[in-house]
Amino acid sequence: MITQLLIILGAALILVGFWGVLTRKHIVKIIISFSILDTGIHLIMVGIGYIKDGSAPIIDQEMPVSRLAGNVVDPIPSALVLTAIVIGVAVTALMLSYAVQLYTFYKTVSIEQIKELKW
Amino acid sequence: MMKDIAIKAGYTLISLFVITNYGLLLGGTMARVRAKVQGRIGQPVWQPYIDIIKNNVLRTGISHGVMFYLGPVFRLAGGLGTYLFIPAVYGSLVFANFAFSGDLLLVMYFIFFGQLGMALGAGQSGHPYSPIGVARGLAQMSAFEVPFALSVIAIAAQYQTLSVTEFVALQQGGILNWIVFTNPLATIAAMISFLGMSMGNPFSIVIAPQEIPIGPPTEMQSSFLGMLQTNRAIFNGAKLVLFMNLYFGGATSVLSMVVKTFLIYLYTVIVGASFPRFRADQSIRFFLGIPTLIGIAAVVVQMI
Amino acid sequence: MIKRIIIIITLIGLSFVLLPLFLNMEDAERLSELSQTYVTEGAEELGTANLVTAVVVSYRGLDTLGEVAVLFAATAGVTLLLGTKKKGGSVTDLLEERRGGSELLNTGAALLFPVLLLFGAYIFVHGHLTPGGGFQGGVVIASAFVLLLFIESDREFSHSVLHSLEALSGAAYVLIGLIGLWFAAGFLDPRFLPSGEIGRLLSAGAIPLIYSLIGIKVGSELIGVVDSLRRRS
Amino acid sequence: MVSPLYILGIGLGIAFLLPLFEKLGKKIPRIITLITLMVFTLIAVSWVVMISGAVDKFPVIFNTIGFKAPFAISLQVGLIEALVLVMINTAALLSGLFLSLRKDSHWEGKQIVLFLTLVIGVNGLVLTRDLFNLFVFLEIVSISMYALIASNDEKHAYEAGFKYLIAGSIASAFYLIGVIYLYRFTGTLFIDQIVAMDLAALQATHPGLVFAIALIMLGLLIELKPFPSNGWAIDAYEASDPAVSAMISAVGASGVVFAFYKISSLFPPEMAEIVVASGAVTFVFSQLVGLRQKRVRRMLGYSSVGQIGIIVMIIGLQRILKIDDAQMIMSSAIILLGNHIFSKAGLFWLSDIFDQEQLRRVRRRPLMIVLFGVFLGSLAGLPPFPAFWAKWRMITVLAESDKLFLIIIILLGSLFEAGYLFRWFTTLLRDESDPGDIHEEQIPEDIPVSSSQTGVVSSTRALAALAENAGSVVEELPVLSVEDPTAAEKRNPVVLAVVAISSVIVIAAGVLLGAEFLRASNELLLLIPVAVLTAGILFDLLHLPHRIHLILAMAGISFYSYRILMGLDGIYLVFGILFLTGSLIQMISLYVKKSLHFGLIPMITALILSLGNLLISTTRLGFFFSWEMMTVLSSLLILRGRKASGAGLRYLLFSLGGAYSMLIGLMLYPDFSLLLQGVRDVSTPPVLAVFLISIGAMVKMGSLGLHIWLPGAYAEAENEISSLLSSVVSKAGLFLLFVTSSLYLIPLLPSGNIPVSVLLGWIGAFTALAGAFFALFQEDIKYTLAYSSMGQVGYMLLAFSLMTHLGWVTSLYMAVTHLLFKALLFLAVAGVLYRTKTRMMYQMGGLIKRMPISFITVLLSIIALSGVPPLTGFGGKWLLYTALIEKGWYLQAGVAMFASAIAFLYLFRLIHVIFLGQLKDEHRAMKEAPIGFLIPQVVGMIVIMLFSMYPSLLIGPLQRAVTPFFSESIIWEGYTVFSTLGYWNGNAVMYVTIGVFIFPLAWLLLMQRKHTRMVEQFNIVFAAERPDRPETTHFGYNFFAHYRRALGMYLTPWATRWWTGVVTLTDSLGGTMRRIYTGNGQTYAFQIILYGTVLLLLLRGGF
Repeated sequence: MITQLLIILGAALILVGFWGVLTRKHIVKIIISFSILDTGIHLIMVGIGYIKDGSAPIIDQEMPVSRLAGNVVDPIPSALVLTAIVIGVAVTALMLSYAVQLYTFYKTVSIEQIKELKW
Repeated sequence: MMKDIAIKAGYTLISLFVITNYGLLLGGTMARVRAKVQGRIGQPVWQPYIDIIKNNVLRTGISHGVMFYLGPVFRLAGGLGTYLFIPAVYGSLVFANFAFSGDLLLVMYFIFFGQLGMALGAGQSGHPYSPIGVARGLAQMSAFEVPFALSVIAIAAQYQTLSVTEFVALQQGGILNWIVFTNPLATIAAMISFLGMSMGNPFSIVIAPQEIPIGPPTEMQSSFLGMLQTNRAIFNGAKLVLFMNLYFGGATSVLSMVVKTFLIYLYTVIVGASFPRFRADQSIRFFLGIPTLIGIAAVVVQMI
Repeated sequence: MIKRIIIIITLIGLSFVLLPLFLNMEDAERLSELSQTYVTEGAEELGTANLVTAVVVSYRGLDTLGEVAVLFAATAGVTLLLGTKKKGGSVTDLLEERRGGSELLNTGAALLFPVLLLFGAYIFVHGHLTPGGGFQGGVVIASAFVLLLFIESDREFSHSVLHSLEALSGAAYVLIGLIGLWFAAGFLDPRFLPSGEIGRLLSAGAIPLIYSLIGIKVGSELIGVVDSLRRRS
Repeated sequence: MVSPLYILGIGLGIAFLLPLFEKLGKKIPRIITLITLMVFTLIAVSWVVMISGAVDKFPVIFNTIGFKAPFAISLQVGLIEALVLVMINTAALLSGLFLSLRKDSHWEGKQIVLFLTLVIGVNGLVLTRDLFNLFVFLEIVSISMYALIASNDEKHAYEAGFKYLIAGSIASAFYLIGVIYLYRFTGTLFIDQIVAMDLAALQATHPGLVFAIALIMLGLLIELKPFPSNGWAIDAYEASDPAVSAMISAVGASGVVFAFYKISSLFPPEMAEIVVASGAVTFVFSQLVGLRQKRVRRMLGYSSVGQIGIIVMIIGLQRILKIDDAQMIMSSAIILLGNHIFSKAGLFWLSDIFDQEQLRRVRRRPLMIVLFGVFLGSLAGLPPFPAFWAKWRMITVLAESDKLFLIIIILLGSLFEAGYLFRWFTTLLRDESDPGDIHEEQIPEDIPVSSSQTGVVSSTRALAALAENAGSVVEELPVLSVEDPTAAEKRNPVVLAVVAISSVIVIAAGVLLGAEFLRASNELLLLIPVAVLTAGILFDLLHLPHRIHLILAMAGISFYSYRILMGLDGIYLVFGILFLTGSLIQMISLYVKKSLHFGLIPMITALILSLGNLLISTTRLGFFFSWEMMTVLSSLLILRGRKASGAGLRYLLFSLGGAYSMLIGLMLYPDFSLLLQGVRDVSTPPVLAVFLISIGAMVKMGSLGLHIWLPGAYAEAENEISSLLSSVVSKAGLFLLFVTSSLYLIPLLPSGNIPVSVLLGWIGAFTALAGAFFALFQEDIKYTLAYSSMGQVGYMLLAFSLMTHLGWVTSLYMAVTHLLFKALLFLAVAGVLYRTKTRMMYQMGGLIKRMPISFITVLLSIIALSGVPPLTGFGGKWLLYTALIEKGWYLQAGVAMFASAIAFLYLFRLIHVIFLGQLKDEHRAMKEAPIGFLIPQVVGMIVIMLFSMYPSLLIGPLQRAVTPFFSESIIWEGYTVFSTLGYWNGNAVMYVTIGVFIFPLAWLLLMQRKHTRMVEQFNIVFAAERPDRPETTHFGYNFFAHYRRALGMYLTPWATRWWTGVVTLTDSLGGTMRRIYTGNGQTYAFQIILYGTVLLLLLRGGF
């Protein structure tokens, strides 16, 4: 149930992200769309790691080692999503830097006016 | 061995002597015939002899260089050679000439030899009219070669031979065995191209007197011109003999040769007297038109 | 307009094709074989309370090293793009004069700065016990410095300190990995240090050390990124 | 073995520390990085050595943390990984060297850091076996590339980088979604574990599985720039620093390719087919679009994309084919990858050097020409470079699997690629005065009339006009004259040395592969031309004196010929003498040249040896290799001509097209052996194969319709080269026909009984006619001779296709005699051109007095060529007509006779216009041709006279060579040869001719012994006036005007028009195609998503 919910939500965000990437003209908006897209993917990843009625895979008093199996969510997708988020941040940072540089050279933020290279 | 060669040389000289005199007389006669057709009296029959002698005894000769000097020699050699590779009279030892050296193809290609030499000699004269005449002559020649070649191919295919002697042999035994009757299409094609070959009207553009005085031989004089005139007689004779051999059953005696060749020549003169002159491009188009089609038809008939 | 319709059709097509991925995905009943092993044996093998950390730092330690490298490369890229000597001219020329922070912001930021630093350090030091870790801690630390920039946008950070921190922590991380290769079972194996008792701060072998180094590295790198973006604008 | 973790670990550690090292000194990071890269390379080399030395050659697995996969991430080093890493790391090392050694190098700071992370990321991509880890490394690579693109701080670089980022991010998104779902469905991320699973069964429970895999595939595929969603990548290649482009193309792309190969083991067959299609489409369309490209870097971008496309195609194929074939074809992919890495990097570097030195042409920079040649040749897949062998293997495998369509795609794409790459090459080599693509004679606008002054002026003007209109100038660089004084200062030999290393790698790899491929069939000897070429080029680079080099070369060829000819007999021997002895004699004339002519002797030598190799190659590979070598070398030789850029390119393209056509034909008919077997073979080959093979031969012979490369190539090449090409090399086509003769008796139409040879015969006849007619109307002497050769080779084709004893004897006879006459004619004309400095015949005239020996040579050769008795040419004509009539080909005989009459016309014109008529003022002081030209002429004339007197000397051996294949058709009696139709006695004809010649000559001498007077030049009867200028008196221009009037309208060059149409169509197709590259990053993003959607839809359709 929760997996399905998260996946639908994630898929919706992915579509919104793609829509933004394909239709927004403002470079920064496109970058934001990519962030939305990433978020959607991350949601799906988290959703896939969910185990029915599972809690965080951390050992403490309530969750001793013996109870772990069957009661915690999958730690692998969590680990993956962590990496994915960082990578997403890195790419966003680079995109923003590009946006700054493009603005200084082309004096515009519209992607439609940045097309001197073609054919 | 030596004796054989001596005898052969003797025969050759006889053969050449006969054809030279015959050629000269024929030329003189035809000039007279042409004059009669045009309502003139014309020159004496022996006028060619006079011309040759006169040219040869002229005191000064002008040469433009080695090739100019050799041009008439080439030309005469070409004429002599062409004649010598054709058997003039079937069955005659004296007039068999050097036909054993090669077949019809040799004769056809040896004709080029004299023309090339003459053209080279004319070229070295430096006179622009000479090469103009040569260019016209060559162009016209390449055109009339087509129907002639097709005709030869047709008869070669028909008789499965290329040997001139063989052709004559196969036509013996009655007038209906002549190729003119067994293969009229080929004969027609060949006879039309013969008009071009003999360079009379309507194919006289090569030497068109009004435009380029006399064409290739413009600069020729004295002995050079004399040799060319000698050659004209011999070469004419050779061509006539060739056509007679190929299409009209050849000749078994000197007399029949004289009669047949005279008639063939008369044909060209009559045609020449009746038609005006073609321009070079017109004659090219003419030869590559109907005569070529006739030639092709002759060949196709053999293929079926 | 036609363009939009085509885009819509394409996206509908894409969703349609991928429907098998999006629909009928029920919650999983049990862990995959692999995670089952991690969950049941991870604590024992590595001594971490936070099993996600066990996966992140150890089992998939190469990913994390790569991740650090990605961030490192991105920082280098940002610096390269927004470095000082550039042909394009400054964005500042094109913008209006910027005003300084308000009183409220200044006071609040000054108050929060040390707290944030401490919090960040706490997060990465306790990465093997509680949710969080080097990346999260690093981000918190970096946000403390962003606050400083809010107050005074012309503030200069010491580049040599940042660079040295970044470089040395990174190198130390790799060194720890190699120590694992030489003295323990394999590259990035944290078990060359005693794994201790689960739940203690000093447990889980070299994992807290690794996470601290990552925290410092990520923190300094993110500061660098923000600094570069700020200088350019 | 050294653990690969050292590469990743130490590499990253050093990368992290580089900013600190920089504080120690600006150059320190460079040095450290270069050392690191060297260590990487050495590690990879050690792997290759150890694995290939091991018995089992199994890959070695390295685990992290101490857990086995899947519990921890593992790395795998197998032979293939090790090889790929050796190539990638070497390329990276060279790149690093290039970046640090080039003029005004700014390679420092973050650029080095990113460079290093890029290399480490690629290493990781190649090594890791974990899907998510792959993603991480992919991101390291991508981010490093995104940043590096911007390193040259140019407006366009930022634009391109941003587009690249957008595209890369979308690809990453696809990949990430795919990975997480694959984890969900399989419970693991370890590739080998997933491969081991029963994916089909899993598919049943998880219908999304295939789409998860597809998304992973798509993520990587997009990174590999499939057509048409690759505009962003091409922008990046164009806009970034060339050295960075080199890295992206050589290192980055290779890593992703390998990753793609790694995940390809997950693909179900349907997906593999889609991958194949995607790769094929990318390959062929990128090359098509590249045709239209004029900006060099962008063009290289298209080429890169195309090259990667073909590798993607192979990766898809290896999933479909049988396991053995899959391995075979995969090895070719690795070779292609290596070839691409080093050549493409080399070209990007060269283009950078080009910019740095502000060059426009490289005609005077031998080393650069060599480097360009090597890289372009290897990219285009020419022998002996690695790609040639790879493509051969690939095509062999494809042929065995009946994938003809793919073969055609590959060859078509290769042809396009060769087209634009070599267009670039020819543009670079072009002389300033070269007007570009010309294939017809260029007659000066107005004929110089009053003085030589106006003539010069007018022709310069005409050339200028031509140059203006001439086709495309590839690189739009500022015009600089070659003699730029600062040019020397800008040179940087060290950098060039780095590039040279790359080329050495390519050559060495090619030769080693060649040895490997040819060893199987014991044909290692075929590599001799490559060795000779390499050694010769080195000699030239070291300035070995021309004449010493020539003598060495000739000695070498003689030795080779001796060895080869000893082992040959029959028709092979005839061609051996034709190819080897014929060429050797013509090489004598090279002695006239004094100074060094770069590349001339090595290339001629290699060409001759390749021709010889055709005779001894026993396998298709050997034959095709030698054939291609011959083609490439001849086109390079043509390119040496001052205005030959267009002609050389045209020659190359036509020859390559012909060679490819032949190749497809051979592949279509696998049972066929390339051994001369006569016409006895009765097995029926596919008609298409026969056509394709014969097209290959006819292109080389310049048969009608395929001849349009011929006039330009023969005319614009240097005289010695023209002579060699037209008299010797064109016979290679004839040789191919003889070798494949058993094919041509199959019926033309499935139901009919007319054999293919009839068609060939007609083509031959009309080639002879057309060649003669074209020659008739040329003013340029070399064009006349070129068309003449075309016509003559047409006769040989006609005679060959008779498929009778006499026909073959005729064909060989004409081949030998044509060699004699044409070589003589070209040599004599070369002498004339050497002296007169013009090629227009009407500008000569009267030269007989200045160059008598040349005149005699020309006279003799035209008598022989036109077939006038008594010389030996008549023999050819006699044999030809006899053979034709015997066979019943009457109409063909008619056409041949017409052609020979026309030939007589242009030959007369040739000798007349040059040697007779009026001597021009500027030629009055001219001398006879140099002795080096005359010696071979005299030798040739003696040989001609000998063969004319004793035809049996030549016909006899030829007859015996042909006899094994047919029953005898001619017999000899003394000197007379008898056919069933007629007879010919060459000896008697000669004597009679001499006799009838001497008789009148004697007469003339006798008559004129006293009173012959030589007169001056203008003493002619010309309307009683003395004409004032030789130009107006010399009748030479438009000599056969009446022929043009009579038949001109039938002589429109329809073949040229047709080919021009084909070229224009292809070109405009490419032009239309490239409109999809709008330059808008958003459009590119849309194209990617659309591309993905379409592929996924196709896949869904497959399920």
